[in-house]
Amino acid sequence: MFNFKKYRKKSPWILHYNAGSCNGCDIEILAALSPKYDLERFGVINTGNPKQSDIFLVTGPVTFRSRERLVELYTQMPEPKVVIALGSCTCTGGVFRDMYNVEDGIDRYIPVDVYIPGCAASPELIIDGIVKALDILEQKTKKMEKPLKLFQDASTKDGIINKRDCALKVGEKDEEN
Amino acid sequence: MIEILLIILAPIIGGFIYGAERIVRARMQNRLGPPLLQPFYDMYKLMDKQAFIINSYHTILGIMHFVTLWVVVAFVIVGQNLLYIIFLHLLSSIFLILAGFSVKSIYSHIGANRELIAMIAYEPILIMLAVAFFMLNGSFEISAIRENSSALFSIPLLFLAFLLIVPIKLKKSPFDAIQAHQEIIGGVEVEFSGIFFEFLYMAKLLEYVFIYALVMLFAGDSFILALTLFLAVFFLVNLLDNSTARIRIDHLIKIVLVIGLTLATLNIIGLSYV
Amino acid sequence: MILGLLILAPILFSFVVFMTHLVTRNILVILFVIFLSVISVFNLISLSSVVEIALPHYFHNIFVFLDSVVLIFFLWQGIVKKHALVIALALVQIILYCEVLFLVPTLESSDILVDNIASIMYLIINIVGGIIIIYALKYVESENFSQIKKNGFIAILFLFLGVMNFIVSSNNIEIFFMLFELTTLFSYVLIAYRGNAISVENSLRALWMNQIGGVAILLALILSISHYDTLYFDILIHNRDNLFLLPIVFLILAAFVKAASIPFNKWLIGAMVAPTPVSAILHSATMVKIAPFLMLKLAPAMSGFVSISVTLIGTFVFFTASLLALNKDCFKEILGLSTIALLALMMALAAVGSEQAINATVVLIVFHAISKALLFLQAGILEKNFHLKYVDDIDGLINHSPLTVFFIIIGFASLTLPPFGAFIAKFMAIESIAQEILKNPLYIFALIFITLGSVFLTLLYFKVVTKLFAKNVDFQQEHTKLSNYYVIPSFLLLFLLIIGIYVTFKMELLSSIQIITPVILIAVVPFLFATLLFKKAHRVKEYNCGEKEEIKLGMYYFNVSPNYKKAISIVAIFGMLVLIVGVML
Amino acid sequence: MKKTINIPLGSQHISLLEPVRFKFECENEKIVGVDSDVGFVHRGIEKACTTKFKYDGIGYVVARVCGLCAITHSLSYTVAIEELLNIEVTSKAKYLRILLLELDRIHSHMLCLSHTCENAGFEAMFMRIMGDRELIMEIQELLTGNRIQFDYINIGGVNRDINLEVATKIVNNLDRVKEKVMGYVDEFTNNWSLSLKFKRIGALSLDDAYKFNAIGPLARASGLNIDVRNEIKYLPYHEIGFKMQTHIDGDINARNIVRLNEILNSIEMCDNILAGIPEGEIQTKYKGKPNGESVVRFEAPRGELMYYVKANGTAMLERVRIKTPTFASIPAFSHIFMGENYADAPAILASFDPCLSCTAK
Repeated sequence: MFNFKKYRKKSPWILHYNAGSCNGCDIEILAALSPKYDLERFGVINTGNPKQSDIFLVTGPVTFRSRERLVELYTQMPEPKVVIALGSCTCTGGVFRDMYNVEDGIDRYIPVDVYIPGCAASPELIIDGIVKALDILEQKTKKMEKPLKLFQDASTKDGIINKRDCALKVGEKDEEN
Repeated sequence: MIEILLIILAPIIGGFIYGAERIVRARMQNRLGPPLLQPFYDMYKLMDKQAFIINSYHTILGIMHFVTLWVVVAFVIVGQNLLYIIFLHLLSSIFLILAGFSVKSIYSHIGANRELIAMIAYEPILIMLAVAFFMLNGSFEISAIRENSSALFSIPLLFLAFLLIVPIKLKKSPFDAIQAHQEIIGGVEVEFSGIFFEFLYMAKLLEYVFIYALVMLFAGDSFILALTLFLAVFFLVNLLDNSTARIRIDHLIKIVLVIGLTLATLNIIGLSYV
Repeated sequence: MILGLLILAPILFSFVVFMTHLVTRNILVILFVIFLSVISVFNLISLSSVVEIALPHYFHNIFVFLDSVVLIFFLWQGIVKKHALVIALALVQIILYCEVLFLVPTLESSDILVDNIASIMYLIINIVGGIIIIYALKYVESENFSQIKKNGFIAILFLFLGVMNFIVSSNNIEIFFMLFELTTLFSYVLIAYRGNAISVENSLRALWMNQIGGVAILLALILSISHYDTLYFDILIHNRDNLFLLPIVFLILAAFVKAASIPFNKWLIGAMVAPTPVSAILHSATMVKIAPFLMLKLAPAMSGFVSISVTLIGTFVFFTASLLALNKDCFKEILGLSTIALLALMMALAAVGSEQAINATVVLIVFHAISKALLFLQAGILEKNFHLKYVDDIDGLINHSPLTVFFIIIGFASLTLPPFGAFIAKFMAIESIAQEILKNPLYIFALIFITLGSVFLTLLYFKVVTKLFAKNVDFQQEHTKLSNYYVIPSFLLLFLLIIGIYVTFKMELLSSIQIITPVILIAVVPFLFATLLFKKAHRVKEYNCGEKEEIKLGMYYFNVSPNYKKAISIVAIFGMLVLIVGVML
Repeated sequence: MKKTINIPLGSQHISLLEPVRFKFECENEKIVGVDSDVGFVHRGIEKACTTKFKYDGIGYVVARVCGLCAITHSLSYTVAIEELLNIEVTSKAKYLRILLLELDRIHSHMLCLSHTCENAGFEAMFMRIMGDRELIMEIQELLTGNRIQFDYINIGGVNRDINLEVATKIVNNLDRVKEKVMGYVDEFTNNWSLSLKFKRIGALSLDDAYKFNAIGPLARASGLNIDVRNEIKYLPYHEIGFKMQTHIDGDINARNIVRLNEILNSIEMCDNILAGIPEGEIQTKYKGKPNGESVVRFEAPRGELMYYVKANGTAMLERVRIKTPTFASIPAFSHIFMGENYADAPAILASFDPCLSCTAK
């Protein structure tokens, strides 16, 4: 029978979400779409619509208010999907690590497949990361990947939210029910 | 036999047109662009995606849009009644519009609304086109139109009016407010995903076939003229797409109705005196 | 014989209905309706040639008496309600009528003439009207009337059927005038049935506007007697003198008034305050059909100038009425204005006069009656069961009553889309006008008006559908149960639509594949709804920019400024003046 | 009896680079009410500046407030600290700082123009400007070592010297950019579809610009001639040919034209700097800890940027207050959207060139 899997890597459609970045990486994504780098030759379209996207390109260290949107968008994307953390602060929190309104990287909330470092990540790096993501996309199954748990019990300690204690998995809760 | 083959292959022909168009557009923008087979890669990929739906009405109406459009294309290829085909095409648009309204999504609603409004602009001109062909050939049958010699020189103004609506149907700048990606994220198609979006994607390809088949009708029985017209319109539309911004839906209506209807009326009055 | 039954039976029924009690009344009404429908079908089947009957002379005396009573009643109402226009027009009519009585024409013909068109009209009047009466049984129960008034309501509807049956078979203009006045009387009474201030005001408006039609008929009568020496339609039409078409033009004017064409559109919109069965039976399905019927009668007499100017006026009204309907938001008013538009289209087509155009008119008359009746019934259901009058409020009706939504969508679709009859009529209309353009380039404007108007109507209908559809993803609630008296008439009308498709298929108005394909396409949708539920697919929320809160969905408005409205009326009046003056010259 | 539609724009939307939420209350598509929410990007940088970082590192932290005006942020902070420490920067360092500031302005304006075109549905123009913008990015990379977030400025001077080879490359590229920008001016004034999309759309009158305290290109497009570059003394703008660019229309087109003219003016200034760059050190040595308060204003690509720094003689600062240009334009935003068509909203928004990561910090 026809093997559809190998066509996945030929048409990756991108959803870009800025979860509190400084714009540096976002404009580099635009630059990567521009004639000099031309991401479209890999079949990339910037759809802006989670329901039709394969690659979730997240920039920024995830601020307190953007995390719900992040998870909402992630869950609206159909499988198979790949998440790319774009930029140092997206991977680890970078310079924003441990600031009071910042959640130190997206891998606390959603499973990340490719980390692209750099502040700001240059278009070459972005292309490199996306090409790497394509290989991962080919291997993915259509099984639902649940986002990791986040903001359920936002217990506060000294006015600052203690984030690490309340990171559970959403999936566990679902299985109980 | 060849007609049946053409009908079955219609989405594939549309795919090639769309793929070529993406390359041409990229080259016009000084880029390399995707490969020619890109639309097919997209289609294969969409088949492999997980199925997400909002509600079953929405999905079924989207599929019906595709099916009806395929029937329309089949009728064009077989050579049915042109006026009838235009109304059947309206039916397929209506399915899409109902799909847009069947979800509680604001962008979907705006897209469907704009589609409805754009209908004011293109429907009269399509009907006038059919009437003009009727006056020339004494019949609405496409097969009769194809047998006669080229109508292009009898209805040049109507051809221009028809050119105005090509960008509307193909969702090209400046008349692509229906599907404005930067405003309403594709309009009606926003809530479709996975294999169900593929139906809309293929419907778009069929729309290409439908519109370019209508363009080729102007050539009558001359195959060379048909090919020339196809290529000319193809490049013209892409050139226009790459040199204009998207104009608002109210400007669209005004421009297309005023210019298009005037041209069409003048042409038909001219025809009735000849 | 059949004819006598058709006319007299409803009058008898109305007395019976008036007398009986609730349960027996309902059963009787259903039986009567079945009886009338069977007779009308039988009439169509058995009719081999045109039936002509001359009525004995004493009938005329009864008619004259009835007519005088009606006219005096109008005058009296005008005096009681202190409405100057009603009084004036009633007086003018009385004077003109006296003059008519003094004139004695010599050329005689039969008083009653039943041809194919009349038989088709019987079908519409009795079957569609009958279904609406069944529906009215339940509807009127939920009104705040006394029992007598409720019975009276049904009785008047039956009387009305009798009058309608008579009017389509009359060949005598004098009788036609009497019946025309009677329909005016019934619509006056029924619009005012609720008895509140708005009803009375609107009923008076309907009265004086319809009286203009009466005046026009009387003028036509006088001119016809003085010039052609006859008061019979067939003689008038066959002996027409191309230099003197004034009586015909006045009859056309009466038709325009009855069809509530712009600028006389106010009365039909005002009539929407009446109980919904009244709107359905009088103002959409049957009574206003007198206008295109009259046009069909006069069609052979029209040619050249009259034909083209009536076509242009008709198509112009079609276009403008559909434009005006766009900025209405009351469901019944939208239906009313689209009725005006389609009636104007029918009259325009009848005026074109080619065989295809006449066929298109008849098809349009039949299917418009069925579709509009269906839609009005749904309007009544919306009003009674869901307390909805405005399109704005029918948000997400599919959650509550998918059946009503289905009927509304079918109703609207049957007015625009293939394979339904109204579509076929429109298709034939464009085809026949395309043929006329070859002869006279002025018809191009008729074509533009028709295309634009039909697009506007499509826009209008699907603008309404906008609001019905939006279904919540996770809405769980029982559907509202509808009364059988509401559902069964709707299903009967749907059945009629399907029969209609079958008949058009048989008559080969379009080739078989052209009818079968859309039937399959449209029929497959409900089937898919029922079977495919996509159990395996994941349900997700709508895309809302990553936000979770609810969004507010409104609808589009299309504003037509008052200046345009004035301009439209002026153009329409000017068109009619041109028609009259042009004929006089 | 009219019901309105709520059209959301954001927080995630394809026409937005940054999360911001607009809720438009629309009649048909005409906007009659605007509700905006800009706080999605708040990271707490001001707080972190006083708790996590020492004063000499903050210059690199505040650069991450915003990637587009990073250089202005770090420059403003550095100048504020230099005032507290009484450091006199060499004139070569000053010239290099201006050079980078203006290069940054050029690429930021070009980005804004291209994004406006993209949101107006003009993909080809977006590609064209983005393609030409690479020329500027190239010389920025050559000069500083990074395309964005250069971290070029440190306390006491700049981090890298310029050599002749780089200078000639810059001059060459700037010449090419100048030619291209001339082409854009032609396109923006003559393309009929752009004029339908931009002219008389999103207009801000002079009075409203006063009333809503508009700054930057937004104010200058309405005819309000405010530009911090005209007023400040620490950088020698008056020596290198700064000219104020204003326009009277106040619509999107006016803002585009102002930006294009500013690009041309910046190119001219850069050429002048490179022609007359003085010899000398790029770095001044300094000692001690900052103490006291200082306020510094600079003209970021989007308007006036103000830094207030309060130090108490230790390595940790007591307060860093950033007042960003977009913050000042938000009232004008909401006003301009009123009465416009939703179809124009993305283009209007892009024409403000909002920087929300600046605003929320």
